[in-house]
Amino acid sequence: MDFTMINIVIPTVKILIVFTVVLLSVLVMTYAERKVIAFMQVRLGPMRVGPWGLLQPIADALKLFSKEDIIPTMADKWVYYLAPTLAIVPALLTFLVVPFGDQTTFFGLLKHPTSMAISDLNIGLLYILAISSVGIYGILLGGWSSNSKYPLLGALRSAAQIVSYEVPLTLAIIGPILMANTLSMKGIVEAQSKGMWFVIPQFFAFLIYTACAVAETNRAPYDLPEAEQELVAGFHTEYSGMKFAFFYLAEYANMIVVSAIATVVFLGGWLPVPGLAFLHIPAIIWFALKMGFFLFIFLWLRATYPRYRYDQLMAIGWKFFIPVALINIFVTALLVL
Amino acid sequence: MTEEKKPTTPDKQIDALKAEMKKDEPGKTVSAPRAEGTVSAKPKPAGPPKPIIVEQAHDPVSEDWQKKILDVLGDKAKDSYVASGEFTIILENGSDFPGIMALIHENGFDYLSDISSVDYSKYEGTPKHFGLSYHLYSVADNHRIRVKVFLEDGETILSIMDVWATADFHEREVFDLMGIVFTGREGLRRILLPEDWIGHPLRKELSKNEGNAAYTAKLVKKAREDA
Amino acid sequence: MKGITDFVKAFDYRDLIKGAAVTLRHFFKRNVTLQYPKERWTPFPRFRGRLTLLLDEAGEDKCICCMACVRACPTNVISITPGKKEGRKMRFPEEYNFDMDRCIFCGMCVEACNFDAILLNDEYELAQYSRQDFKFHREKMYLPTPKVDYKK
Amino acid sequence: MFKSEIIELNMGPQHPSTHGVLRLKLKLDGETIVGLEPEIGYLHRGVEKLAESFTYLQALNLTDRLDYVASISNNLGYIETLEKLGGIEVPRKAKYFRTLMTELGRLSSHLLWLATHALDIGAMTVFLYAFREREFILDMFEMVTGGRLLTTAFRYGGLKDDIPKELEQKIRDFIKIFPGRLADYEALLTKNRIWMKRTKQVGVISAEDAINLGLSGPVLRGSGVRFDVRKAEPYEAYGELDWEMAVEDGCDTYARYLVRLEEMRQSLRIVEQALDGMPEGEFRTKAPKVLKLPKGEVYHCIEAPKGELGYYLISDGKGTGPYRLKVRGPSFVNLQGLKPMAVGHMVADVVAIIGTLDVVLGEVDR
Repeated sequence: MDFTMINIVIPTVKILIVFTVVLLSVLVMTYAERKVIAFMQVRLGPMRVGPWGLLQPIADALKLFSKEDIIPTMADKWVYYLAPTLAIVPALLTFLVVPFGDQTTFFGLLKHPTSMAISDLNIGLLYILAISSVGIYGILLGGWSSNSKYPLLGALRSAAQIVSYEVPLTLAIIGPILMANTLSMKGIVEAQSKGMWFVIPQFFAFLIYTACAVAETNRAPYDLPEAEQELVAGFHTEYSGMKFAFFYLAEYANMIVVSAIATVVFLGGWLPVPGLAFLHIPAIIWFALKMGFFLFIFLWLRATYPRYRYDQLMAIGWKFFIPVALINIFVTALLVL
Repeated sequence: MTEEKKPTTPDKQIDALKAEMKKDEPGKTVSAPRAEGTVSAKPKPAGPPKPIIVEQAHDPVSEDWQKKILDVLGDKAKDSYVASGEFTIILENGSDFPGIMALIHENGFDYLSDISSVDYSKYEGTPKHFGLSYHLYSVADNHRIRVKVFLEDGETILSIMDVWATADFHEREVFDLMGIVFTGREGLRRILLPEDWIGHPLRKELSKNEGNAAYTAKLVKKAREDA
Repeated sequence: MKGITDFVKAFDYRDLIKGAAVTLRHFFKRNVTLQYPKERWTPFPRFRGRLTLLLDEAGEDKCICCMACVRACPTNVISITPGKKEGRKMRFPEEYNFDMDRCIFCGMCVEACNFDAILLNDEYELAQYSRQDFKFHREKMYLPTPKVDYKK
Repeated sequence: MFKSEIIELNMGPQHPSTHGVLRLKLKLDGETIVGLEPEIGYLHRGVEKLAESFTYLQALNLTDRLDYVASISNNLGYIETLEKLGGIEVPRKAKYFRTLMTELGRLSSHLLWLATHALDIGAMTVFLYAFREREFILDMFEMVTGGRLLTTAFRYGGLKDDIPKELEQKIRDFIKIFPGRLADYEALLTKNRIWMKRTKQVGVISAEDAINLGLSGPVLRGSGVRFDVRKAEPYEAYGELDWEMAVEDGCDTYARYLVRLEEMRQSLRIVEQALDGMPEGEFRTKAPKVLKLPKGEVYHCIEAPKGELGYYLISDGKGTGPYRLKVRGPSFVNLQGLKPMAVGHMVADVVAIIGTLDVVLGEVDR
């Protein structure tokens, strides 16, 4: 491994690009969420700031920046400060291994083709699963350190929920891993380029993954930790200003992460839709489209379904998703062998 | 825990507060605030010296089910009549009052619609200060009945919460707004007004703003003491 | 056994798909909201807005100070000072004061008026910046309320 | 080694799902409710005391503000009470039109209930769909009475004004579109597995307990008790129209949900029939402008959207206003059902149960 200039510059540039894009897409996501849900509810959504309310996310961001930073008197101050950071850092770290496209030279800009991922770890999936589990500490500590009852209940729910849904989520991914025979994100996409996308042979795994992904990101219909009708705002009830924005950001970043994983593992990553390859759409656009579709499902679910109750959620996780995921692994293993 | 409150005390409190307020602000009275500086409507001309009062017609008890319930009650029912199609039985307040109500309950009237209290002190031709009306309904037979009890000021009455669980809120409301004390039950405390409210606002001796003014005065006094 | 049938039945996603179809269909439907300060809503003729004094063809007050509206008002927001005017047999309202901050827009005054002299008009943007602006005197009550210019 | 502690949680008066200023003192063991105490009175305006200083007609304004989402029903109950004591006749046209308006009021109230109940359980889209239809009904109210929420709709002896001409077309439009919209709500909720899980076997109350607690309206009928004032003591035109009472045996939140949905369908039927059979003629009998009632007392109740709404009116025969007006608000009594329904369930169920009781704090506190 030679430490030439290019080996430092390229990853740095990539990191900057990815983080900018991710943070921008979070902004876009907040706008898209409000618009999509509004349209499903025969409303218009934000319309005032900018044409069609396009500048609304920026206005929101500015508002959150300029808001007073309130700390409850009885809060555990250091933990209270730490929690939003703990929530957002793992969410952003996971983007390290997401391949947004095939190897590219950026239109001949570079001599050697480079990967569209910041780093192409050979245990990419494992890395994501490991890192994203850390994010829960942010929620847990945030809820606990507020020293308030509603956040505490929210944090308890969140902990239970994420612990129990991590298991079926991981189990759901094992099927595709078995079929691809690799843990590398790139390898999984390449495995799909030969055959069909894994969403078809692993359809049940895909369904379980979708459900668990929604639960992992605390989104409706599994948004118990922040169920506003029950717990006001759940774990971040006491947070305000930028610290609140961090939680908000983390939630959306997590949504993008799980969509990226779904795209890579089940929807063929940057591969074009079979039969549409002649269009010569760049790989990254395909990736974005697929991610967009998955994110749309998130919003669609939120607009449609009521919320589960805490105990029911656990029951479904343990009694339904885990058995189905296990059966799926079993069947897949048999077929692969 | 039964809260024993003497209903006369709050009124004395009010009088004391009224006197105190008059001392504090001699210019102001406790009457309703009016738009200042404007000429309002002329006071209503006093009615003719002896207004003709039309009475609601009282019919005799005629229907079978009404007679049946009267038979069951026997001489416990002091009086009974039908007015505007509504059957009313008047009972005496006493230690067997919940028992009589349970008897009525057993005879089909299983649904307690409402308990209302009336301050009859400015009403002509009523025997006592307060009236309590229990509106009962029979879900199976679709009959309604009103049971009335008259009480003197300061007289307590036994609770019927054991007969109808719904009486809880109703009795608390009557206690809160009219100051009639129900004994033989738990948790008789104010329901709509603050715990430290003075007086019972539905009593006729209080004008519509007096209770409020007294309470505000109390809060102001407390705030001044704190400061 | 029941557990297993329930387990299998859980794969019947028809109930969820049906709901999702409804929201998706609405996604492509026209929305129904009104973009309020830009688009405005026209009240129906019977709308109960601000109290207005009416004039007859000669430009005279129709009100003859019978005080029916004052008596009918449940919140005592109207007060009238009757006056005499030359060339007019009836009394006329020298002062007709109306405290809109206490008005409940019930329409009892209009109902009580036997001379069609008052009306609850169709104004619904009645917010003001100063409490004093809610006190209406006779001169202000003929005109429409000055519109507050809403900035975006 | 482990020490468990009961958490006391204060839900309300400012809380997203207490439907107003209801305060609940919850005692929690984990997330399970072990104790519950409703605290009310935050919206107490002294309606009953105020009524004593008003004339009979002025007091009508107070009834608007009881159950402010169904003020038409409150108006009707009060006006009928006056008519009962005064022996005032009402023309048939007014009776039909009152029935029609009251049923529209019931629809709008039930739509608001559906909206908030679904929102409480997390289905937020139904909220906006239901509000869209409710807006349609409020437009009709505005056409007729000039008010959207606080209608002050009827007068003793009939109606305030004649029926506006454009109203019929508007109602016909509504009758045409509403069944489709109702099907949308049902598609989103009725068979939805999450909805069923959240509402079935939640807030169970037996028929016996429900009667003993004095519950009324859809809450009582959801427990299988066949009691609807419109059937039991038909007032206005209900006796002449063809409709069914909605009853379910489930005793739980889901049953009450079904009852209310069925009631909406029946209300639509009543509206259609009342519109078709609307008689010609006078809309108001000659009644004095200042009403004086004979000395006496009367208790009259109607079936408001929330349950049995009763007015106990006492007149001393001298004044032009009530000597005493007691309001039996169905929400006030139904709120007593909250404790027996909720204890033993979880926090999320309390929210569902408040929704299913459909309390309006304006009526609870009066």
